[in-house]
Amino acid sequence: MKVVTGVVGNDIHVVANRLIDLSLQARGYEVFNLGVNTYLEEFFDAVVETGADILLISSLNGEAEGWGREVPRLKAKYKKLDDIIMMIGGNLVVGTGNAEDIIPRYKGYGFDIVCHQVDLNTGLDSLEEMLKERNLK
Amino acid sequence: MKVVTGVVGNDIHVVANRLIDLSLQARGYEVFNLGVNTYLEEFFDAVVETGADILLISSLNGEAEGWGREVPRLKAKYKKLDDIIMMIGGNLVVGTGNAEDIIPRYKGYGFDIVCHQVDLNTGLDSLEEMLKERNLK
Amino acid sequence: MSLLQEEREIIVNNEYVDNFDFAEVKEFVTNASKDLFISHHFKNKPKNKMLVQPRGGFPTYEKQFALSEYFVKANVDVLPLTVDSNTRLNDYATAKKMLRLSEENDVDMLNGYPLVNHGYRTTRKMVTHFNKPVSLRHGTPDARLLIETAIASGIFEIEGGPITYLLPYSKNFPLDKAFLYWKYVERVCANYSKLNEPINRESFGPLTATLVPPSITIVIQLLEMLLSLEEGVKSFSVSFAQQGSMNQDIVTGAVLKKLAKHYAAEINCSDAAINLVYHQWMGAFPMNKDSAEQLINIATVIASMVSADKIITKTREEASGIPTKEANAKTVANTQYTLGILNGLPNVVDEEEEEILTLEVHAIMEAVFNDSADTLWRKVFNSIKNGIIDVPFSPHIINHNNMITIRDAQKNIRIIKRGNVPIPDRCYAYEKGQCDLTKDTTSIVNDIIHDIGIMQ
Amino acid sequence: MSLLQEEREIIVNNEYVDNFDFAEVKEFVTNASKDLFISHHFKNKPKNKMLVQPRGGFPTYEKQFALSEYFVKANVDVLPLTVDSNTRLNDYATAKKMLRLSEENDVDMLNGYPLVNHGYRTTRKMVTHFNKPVSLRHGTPDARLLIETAIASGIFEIEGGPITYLLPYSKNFPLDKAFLYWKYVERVCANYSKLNEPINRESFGPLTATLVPPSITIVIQLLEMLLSLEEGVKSFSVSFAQQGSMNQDIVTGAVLKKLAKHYAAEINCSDAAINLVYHQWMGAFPMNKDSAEQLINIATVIASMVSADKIITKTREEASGIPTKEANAKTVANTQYTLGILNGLPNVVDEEEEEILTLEVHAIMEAVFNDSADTLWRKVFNSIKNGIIDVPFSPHIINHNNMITIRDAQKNIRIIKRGNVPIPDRCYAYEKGQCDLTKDTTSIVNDIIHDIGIMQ
Ligand code: B12
Ligand code: B12
Repeated sequence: MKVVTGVVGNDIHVVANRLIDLSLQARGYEVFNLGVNTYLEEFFDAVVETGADILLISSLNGEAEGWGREVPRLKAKYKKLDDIIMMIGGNLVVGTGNAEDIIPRYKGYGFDIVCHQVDLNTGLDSLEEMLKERNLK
Repeated sequence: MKVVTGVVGNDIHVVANRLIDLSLQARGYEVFNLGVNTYLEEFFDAVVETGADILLISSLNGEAEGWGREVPRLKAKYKKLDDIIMMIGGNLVVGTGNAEDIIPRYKGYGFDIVCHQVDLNTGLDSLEEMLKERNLK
Repeated sequence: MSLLQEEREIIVNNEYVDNFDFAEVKEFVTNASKDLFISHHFKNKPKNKMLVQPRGGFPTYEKQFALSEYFVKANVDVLPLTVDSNTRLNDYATAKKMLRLSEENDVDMLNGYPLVNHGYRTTRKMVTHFNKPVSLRHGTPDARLLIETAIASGIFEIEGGPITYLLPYSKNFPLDKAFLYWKYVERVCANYSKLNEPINRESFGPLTATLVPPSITIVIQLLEMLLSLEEGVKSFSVSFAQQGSMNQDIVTGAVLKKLAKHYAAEINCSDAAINLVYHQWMGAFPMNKDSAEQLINIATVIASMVSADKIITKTREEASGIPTKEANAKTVANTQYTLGILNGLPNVVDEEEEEILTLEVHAIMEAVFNDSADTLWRKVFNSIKNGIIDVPFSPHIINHNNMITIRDAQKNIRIIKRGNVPIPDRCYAYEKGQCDLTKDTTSIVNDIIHDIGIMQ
Repeated sequence: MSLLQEEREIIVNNEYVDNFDFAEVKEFVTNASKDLFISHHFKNKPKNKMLVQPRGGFPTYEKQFALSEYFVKANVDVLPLTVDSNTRLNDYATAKKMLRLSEENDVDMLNGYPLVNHGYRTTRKMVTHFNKPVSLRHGTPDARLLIETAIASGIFEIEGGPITYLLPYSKNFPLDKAFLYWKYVERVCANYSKLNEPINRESFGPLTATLVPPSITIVIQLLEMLLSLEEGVKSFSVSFAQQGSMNQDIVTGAVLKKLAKHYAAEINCSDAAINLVYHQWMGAFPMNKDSAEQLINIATVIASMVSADKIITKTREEASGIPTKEANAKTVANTQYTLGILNGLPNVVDEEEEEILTLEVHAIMEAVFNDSADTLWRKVFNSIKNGIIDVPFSPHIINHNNMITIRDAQKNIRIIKRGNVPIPDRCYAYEKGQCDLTKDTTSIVNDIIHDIGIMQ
């Protein structure tokens, strides 16, 4: 199963990104890691190019909200992105927010799995569950 | 002007007591310091014996409440204690209390000035004020 | 019937006391869980793991139980049981009355747990329930009944001693009696120590927590240790509290550890385990609770630099009153976290300061040993009486109060008037040399007041 | 028209920028209050007083003003102005949009203060109002416009440098350009320094805050210092962040201070003032806010052991997000209190570790100087390109990422794979000798993950 991953926007926090790469590989995924400082278009382009099943976006520095709002408009421009599983995680607001407000908002932007300040492994476990539910694994 | 002072009950916190002794003397009082671990009867006996004008009791370790309740009953047994100025200070409850509750309670026990966690000098300033009000100084 | 047995019967024959079943108590101690013995933990803990012990005592059983529960959740190593100030002065009648008031009105009328009034049968339920070592903190000159009750309850660490629980804690309790009463305590501890793991005795190094110089602290620690080992105690903790200068604390810890070993060997007691305990700042605390937390945290750092085996904690509420269980548990969790992240501590040695302090201690110890009395306790008694040992700010009438100390620029406590304490001339000159003594008396008195409040 | 002037005109000719009145700016700097210059405070502060500076930036003027007000109440020494991540990457369009959203909706859509969009006329009002030195924190490879705006605003300390604000802060910004852009910054700072007190430049020692070994940190500090002094800067701060081992921090501070003096003298710049700055832990923080406070406090203790001239603080909310002004001001008050009660700090020297570290730094510096290029910046550029300088966890594509570090038992950061970095064999053997390298690769990877999270 193919995953495109990276850190969105002008965000250069790379440590989690390196660990995500390692963890996804350890779980048997084929990983296309765009690294930090990746714009939304680059993510969608990479998904189309690689034919990935999953798009896993990180955001740590608080930019997520600004980019999240762009997702619906931009995603609509791409054909064939409807079946992709979209996941976002890290620190999804500026300042302190709580998951109850954040999760529905990001689901509204088109994300299937939203992990605000959730540990990586817990997040990847819920990805596996969703894959099972959808009979993809 | 004569002051009897000391620390009430089974309380052995002596540091403030030493400083009170020094401060009262510096302010020109004649001081009879009974020290720590002094029972109520000893205080009243000393006031009678020395003909003191002021009784200044300290309590630090939280015993004050228990002893305070005994004051009205005991004081009644002594004649000629009606004109004395009674003052209590230090840490007047077990745990954390607030002055609004504490002051009226101790006034009810017969104290004229009640200083819960009030700095020594501030406390002694209010003593001087009361002395002036009562034209004793 | 042995002397000890006779004394015991008089002690327990007290209207406020449980009927003691000593056979059952012996049985209980013999079979008690090793986990209840702090001596067992000292022996088996990883080398650098410092045991964390808070302070705390509430009047009612329910509140004390709840406090312990909080501590356990916060990952405590040693549970405290702090006794109220009436019990400390054997005033069980007042303690009983205040306990009743506390139970009836849901307001605390006692500043600790009245152990004698609760009795050992009740208290043991709590101790065995948590199965953690419990340390008894009191401050009682005549602790004979208290200690019988404590050990019968499963409390296998006893703090105090005839000097450290008298000079800071009493105005006029007779000192000679205190020595005899504590001799009883040592023997009881030594006897019970034969049944299972040793009962640990701990001296109370903080004393008045007010400008006590390290030489006096160490001498008293050593003497109480000797008095205890003499009676057969096999596990003993010397202790001291944060003094205000990191370097002075490190020096004090090093000298105390070194000399404890030395003097234990002198009386052929090298087989006893000697532990080092550090108390977070015991003097006047800042009212600001955030500041209090900084102070507490720094104390933990210093304890690590000192390589203490156990640390005894304070709370952010110290200045305001008996702390809530929440505040108390919070300190435990914070201290454990801090110990976990403190790494790469340098090994600090200050040879000059160590030498001066060692000379001072040896000189005072020698003066004590040179007293003409026949037994050690009488020598110590005489030495206090004639001011060879003098504890600043002791409320006790026997104490000379002739030694005067102030802080130097580094906040080290320095002796500027030695009184009758035989501080060697060279050391005395060194101590005074660190301070500005050109000031007049009034400003020196103001400095002392300021020095008491340095952490505020 | 000089080259600098020409470049300047291109830079300020930008649709998002205030119209610059350079004559007025010159006038302003010339007559500015000495209090605004941190260089003035470094010169005149009492010897052991460490300046306390928090971090903090909010999108709107009002919130930034309120934050500064809180800091001043908490007794701050140096105010921060942290710039948002869009401005850092010169994306003023996005910054403008998000600033508008933040102003309209009362929710922060930026992680810092968009200085260029606010402009110098507005910002100067705030800076002169508080009359405290302000430090600009950004992370911008091309900071030319930003620095012009900052100095015109009265911000007389500029953090960063071509290496420290590039390798941790950018993926693919061209490194050679960064050197040239920063050369511009240095010159502007040097020029303005002639008018009044010097503008202070500060390098950003923490880098990626993730397992960077001290040798790499120090080399980069020294090189940025040299690049800055070369251009005429007269006040410079080298810096580093808490590394996880107290001893390693003390050694790092000592070697950094010693070698900064040494290399400044080598280029005849001994007249420049060199200061040492310590950052409280910059790596992954614990989520538990009480734990975070312990970590912060310990950092302050270590900063004192290191004798830093300034400390830059974190908050209890670090792991959760941009801190509130309350939390941020609380750290300042706590840090000031802690500095006040920290006394009698021992003077620690670890000769062996200092020697190893000094050898490593000299070896890397020599390799840089031996590069055949003609100017220092080109030598440094080549050295990064060929991996003589290699920063663990840099996101930048030019960085080799071949050096691997882990922590030893004392939590010192040790180099176990040197890549192209010319760590001398003897030092390399020493570093590896501290670690357990018998483990398999998977457990070493797990160790590294654990080592990143040691404070959690
Ligand atoms: C180290 C660090 C830096 C380093 C980064 C070096 C580098 N290139 O990587 C430096 C010092 C350079 C830096 C710079 C900045 N930083 Co920074 N940084 C941190 C810090 C301290 C640790 C981050 C880290 O490495 N953690 C370790 C890794 C392993 O954990 P993690 O990143 O949290 O990721 C975990 C989870 O989130 C999860 N995860 C991540 N992605 C995903 C995705 C999915 C799907 C799932 C399931 C899970 C998941 O997996 C990880 C393991 O569990 C954090 C605070 C903290 N967390 O303690 C601030 C922090 C992230 N930084 C922050 C900011 C704002 C910045 C700056 C803008 C400066 C500023 N204004 O303060 C600049 C960024 C510039 C830019 N262009 O982005 C803020 C973000 C604020 C917010 N969201 O409200 C934080 C929270 C600090 C703060 N409280 O202000 N930073
Ligand atoms: C040092 C100390 C000790 C030393 C005392 C040595 C000695 N012999 O003096 C030792 C370690 C022996 C000790 C023992 C105990 N202590 Co104690 N001790 C303290 C401590 C840390 C400092 C006290 C001090 O010296 N302060 C310096 C002096 C100068 O300040 P002060 O006493 O606060 O007095 C100031 C004011 O109150 C005022 N003041 C005092 N009296 C008066 C009177 C008037 C009229 C006025 C105007 C002002 C005034 O003047 C002073 C200067 O401003 C305090 C906590 C704190 N405050 O930080 C606890 C504290 C007072 N102790 C306390 C307790 C309970 C005990 C113990 C019972 C043990 C226990 N259960 O924890 C035993 C007491 C045994 C007994 N029989 O009393 C509690 C009291 C709790 C409460 N009220 O709720 C405190 C608050 C600690 C706590 N948070 O639990 N203690």
